[in-house]
Amino acid sequence: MDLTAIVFYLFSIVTVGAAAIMVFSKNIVHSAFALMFSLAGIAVLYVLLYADFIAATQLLVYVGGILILILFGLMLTEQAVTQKFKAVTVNMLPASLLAAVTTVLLVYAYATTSWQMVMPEERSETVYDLGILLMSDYILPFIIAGVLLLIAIVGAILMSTRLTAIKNEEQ
Amino acid sequence: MVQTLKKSWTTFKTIFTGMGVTMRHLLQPSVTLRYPEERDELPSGARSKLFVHIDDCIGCKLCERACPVNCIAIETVQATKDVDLGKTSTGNPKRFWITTFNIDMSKCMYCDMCVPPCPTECISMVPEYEYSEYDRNNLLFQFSELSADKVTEVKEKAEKEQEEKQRKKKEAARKKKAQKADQTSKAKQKNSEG
Amino acid sequence: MALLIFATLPLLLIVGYALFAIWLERKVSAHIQDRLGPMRVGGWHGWAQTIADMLKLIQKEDIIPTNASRFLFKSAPFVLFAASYAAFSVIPFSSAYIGSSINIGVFYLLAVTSLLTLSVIMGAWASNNKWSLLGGMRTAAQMVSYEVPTIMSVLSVLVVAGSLNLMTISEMQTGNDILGFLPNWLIFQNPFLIVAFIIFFISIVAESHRVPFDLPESESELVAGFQTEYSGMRWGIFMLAEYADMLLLSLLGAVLFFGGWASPFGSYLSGPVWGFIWFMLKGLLFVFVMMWMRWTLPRYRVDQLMEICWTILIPVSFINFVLIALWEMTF
Amino acid sequence: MELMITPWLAEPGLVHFLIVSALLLSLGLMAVLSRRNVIMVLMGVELILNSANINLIAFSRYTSLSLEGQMIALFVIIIAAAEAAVALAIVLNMYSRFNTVHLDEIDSLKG
Repeated sequence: MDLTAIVFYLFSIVTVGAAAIMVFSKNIVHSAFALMFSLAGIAVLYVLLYADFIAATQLLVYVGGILILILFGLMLTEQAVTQKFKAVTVNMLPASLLAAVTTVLLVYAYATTSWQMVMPEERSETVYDLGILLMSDYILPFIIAGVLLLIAIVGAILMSTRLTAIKNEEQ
Repeated sequence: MVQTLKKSWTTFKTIFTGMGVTMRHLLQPSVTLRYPEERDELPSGARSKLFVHIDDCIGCKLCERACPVNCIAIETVQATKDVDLGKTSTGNPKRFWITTFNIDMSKCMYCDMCVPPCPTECISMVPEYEYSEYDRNNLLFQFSELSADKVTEVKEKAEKEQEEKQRKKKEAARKKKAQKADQTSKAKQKNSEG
Repeated sequence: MALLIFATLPLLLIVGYALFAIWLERKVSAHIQDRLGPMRVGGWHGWAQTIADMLKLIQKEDIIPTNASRFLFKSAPFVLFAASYAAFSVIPFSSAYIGSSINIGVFYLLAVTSLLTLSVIMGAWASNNKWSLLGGMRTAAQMVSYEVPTIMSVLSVLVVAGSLNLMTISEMQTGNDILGFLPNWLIFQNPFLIVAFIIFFISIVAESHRVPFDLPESESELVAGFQTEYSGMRWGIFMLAEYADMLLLSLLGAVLFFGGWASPFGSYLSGPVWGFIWFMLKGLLFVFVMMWMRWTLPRYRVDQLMEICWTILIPVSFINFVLIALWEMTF
Repeated sequence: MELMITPWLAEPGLVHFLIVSALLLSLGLMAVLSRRNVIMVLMGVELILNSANINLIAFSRYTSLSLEGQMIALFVIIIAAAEAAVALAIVLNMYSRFNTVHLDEIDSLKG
C-alpha cells in the first residue's frame, strides 16, 4: 500500500465515521462538531482527487462559514446550551430501511458499471485553469451565483430584522 | 460623511498620541527598585524597630511609663554600695542593675513616645524593618545583658543590703527611741529633782 | 525521516518564539508601566521566566469539569493549535525554506485559519460554563466578521501581486528600484495599499483577539472567556496557539506588504540566512506593535466592535479594492 | 477471491470515492428522514450536497469531464452557502414564532 491508499482509507474512515456519529448522536452539538470532522475529511479527499482549490474552498465555506452558522442557529434556539438536551428521532425503521436500500443500490450500480475512464491528468495546479474557465465559459453562472449570494444576504438580513421587529411588538 | 471622516481622523490622532505616551514611558528608566538587592534610604526619623543601648540605661523607667501600649517591661535592682556601675556616655551616674529590659515589638505601635523622655538617649528607633518571624515569641526583644546567675546574685546582694539597711534603720530607730526614752527619763528625773 | 525533520522545524520556531514573546510581552508591559518585570529567573533580565512557567504548567493537574463534554473539551486546544500550525506550512521563512510552495498559498492559509473559530467554540461549549460559552460566541462573531475585511485587504494585495503563492509574492519584492532607493515592497507600489494595510492590521489585531479587541477573553467581564475552565498544559496550548496565531498573521502581513524575506537594502545583506532574519524582524515588529497597543488602548464594547467592522472597515475595504484595481489598470 | 480483492483495495480509484459518497448520501438521507430538529435536517442536507460534490470531483479526475466537474462543485458550494444563510434565518423566525424547532409541531399555515 502506498501513501495515497493509506491517506485515502484513513480519511474515508474519518469522514464516514464522523458522519455516522453526526446522524446517530444524542446531543445535537456533538452532531455539529462531528459534521466538522466529516467536512474536513471530505476536504482531504478532494486533495487526493487533485482539487486543491475546491478543498480550500470547502474548508473556508463549509467549516468556516456554514458550520458556524449552524452552531449559531443551535445556540440561538436554546436547544444546545445545556448538556442534557436529548435529540428526538422519528420514523427510525423506514428511514434506516430506505438508507440501507439506497446504499446497496448505489454500491451495486457503481461496482457493476464499466466506467469510461481516462488516465488521470497530472496537474500541478488548478487555480489558473479554473480562473480562465470561470471568466470564459462559466461567466454567466458566475454572475448569477454572485447575484444569488447578494439576494440571499439581503433576504437573511431582512428576515432577521423582521424577527427583532416582531419581538419588539410583543414587548 | 464629513462627520465620519473627522471622527476617524480624531481616532487615529488620539491613538498615535496615546502610543507616543506609552513609548516615552517604555524608554524612561523604571521607578521601582528590586527590593532585596536595592532599597530606598529611609528618611531620618523614620519609625521602625526599637533599640536600647543597655550600657547607657540608668533604669529610670521613664520610657516604660511613656509607652501607651505597655510594650516595654523594665525591672531594676538597686546597686549595692560596694559596686560602682560607672557612668553613662552622657555623664549620668548609673545606680541600678537592669535585670530585665523587654520590648515586645508585636505590641509596639511605633508612636515614638518612648524616645524623647529618655534622659540618656539610650532608647532609639533604628532604621531596620525586616524582622518578621514565624514565631510570635521571637518578637520579644530582651536587652538586659545580665545572666541569670548574676541577676540572682545581684538580687541577693541588694536584699542583704536592704536588710542591713533596714536592720540599721531599725537599730537607729531603737537607739533613737532609747535615747529619747533616756532623755525623757532624765528630764523626768530633773523635773522630780527640780 | 528527512520530511519529518523538515516538518518539525516550524514547531521548534513557534515554541521558541512563544517563549520569547511571552517574556517580551511581560517586559514591554512592565517597562511601559515604569516597572521592571521578571528579573530573577535565569540571570539577564529574567530570560528563563517563561521556561520555568512552562515547566510549572506541564506539572500541573489537568482538571476537567464534571459536566463537561469530555472528548470535545480535551481535543479543542489541539485542534486550535493544529489549525494554526497547518497554516505555517505555506509561509516562506526564507528563500530556502517553505513548508509547501503550493499555488493557492494565501487561500489555503485563510481557509485553515477559519478552523480556529470552530475550535474556540468547541472548547467554549464543551466547558459547560456560561463565561466560556459567552466568550466563545463572542469570539465566533468577532472572527467571522473580521474575516471579511482581512480577506478583502488580502485580495487587494493579490490584485497587485498577481499570484496566490506566497513564495512568488516574496520573490517579486526583492531589490529596490522605486524612486531609486525604496525597496520593491508592495506597500510602496500602490498608494491605496497603505489603506489596505491599515485595514489589514486592524483586522489581524481583532482576529488574534488582542487589545483593543480582546472581548473573547476580557478578564474584567468574562473571567477568561473560552479558556475559563482550562488549566495546566491544555491552557498552555491555548496560550501557545494564541501567540502562534499572532505570529502567523504578522508574518502574513510582512509577506503581503513588506516584502517577506526581501532585504530592505536591495541585494546587500540578502541570502537565505539574512532573509530569515529580516523576515522574523518584520514579523516581530508587528508583534511588538500589538503589544505596545495593548498597553495604550482601552477595550471596545461588543456593539462598537461590530459597528467598526460592518460600517467602516468593510465598506472602506470594498471601495479601496476597486480603487486599487483601477490604479493597476491605469498605471 | 482474496487475490482479486487485495489489489482492488490497494489502489483507490474512482469506485472507492463513489462508495464513500454513497455512504455519506445514505447517512444524510437518514438524518433528514429520522430527526425532528430542523437544524439537524439541514445538516443532513449539507451531507447529501457534499456526497454529490465528491462524485463530481471524482468524475472530474478519472473521466474526460476534466475541470468541468470541479467547476460545478464550486457552484454547489456557493449555493449551499446561500441556502444555509437563508435557511437559518427561516429557522430563527420559526423559533421566535412557534417557540420550537421540531418539524412535526410546526403545522399551521397561518403565522
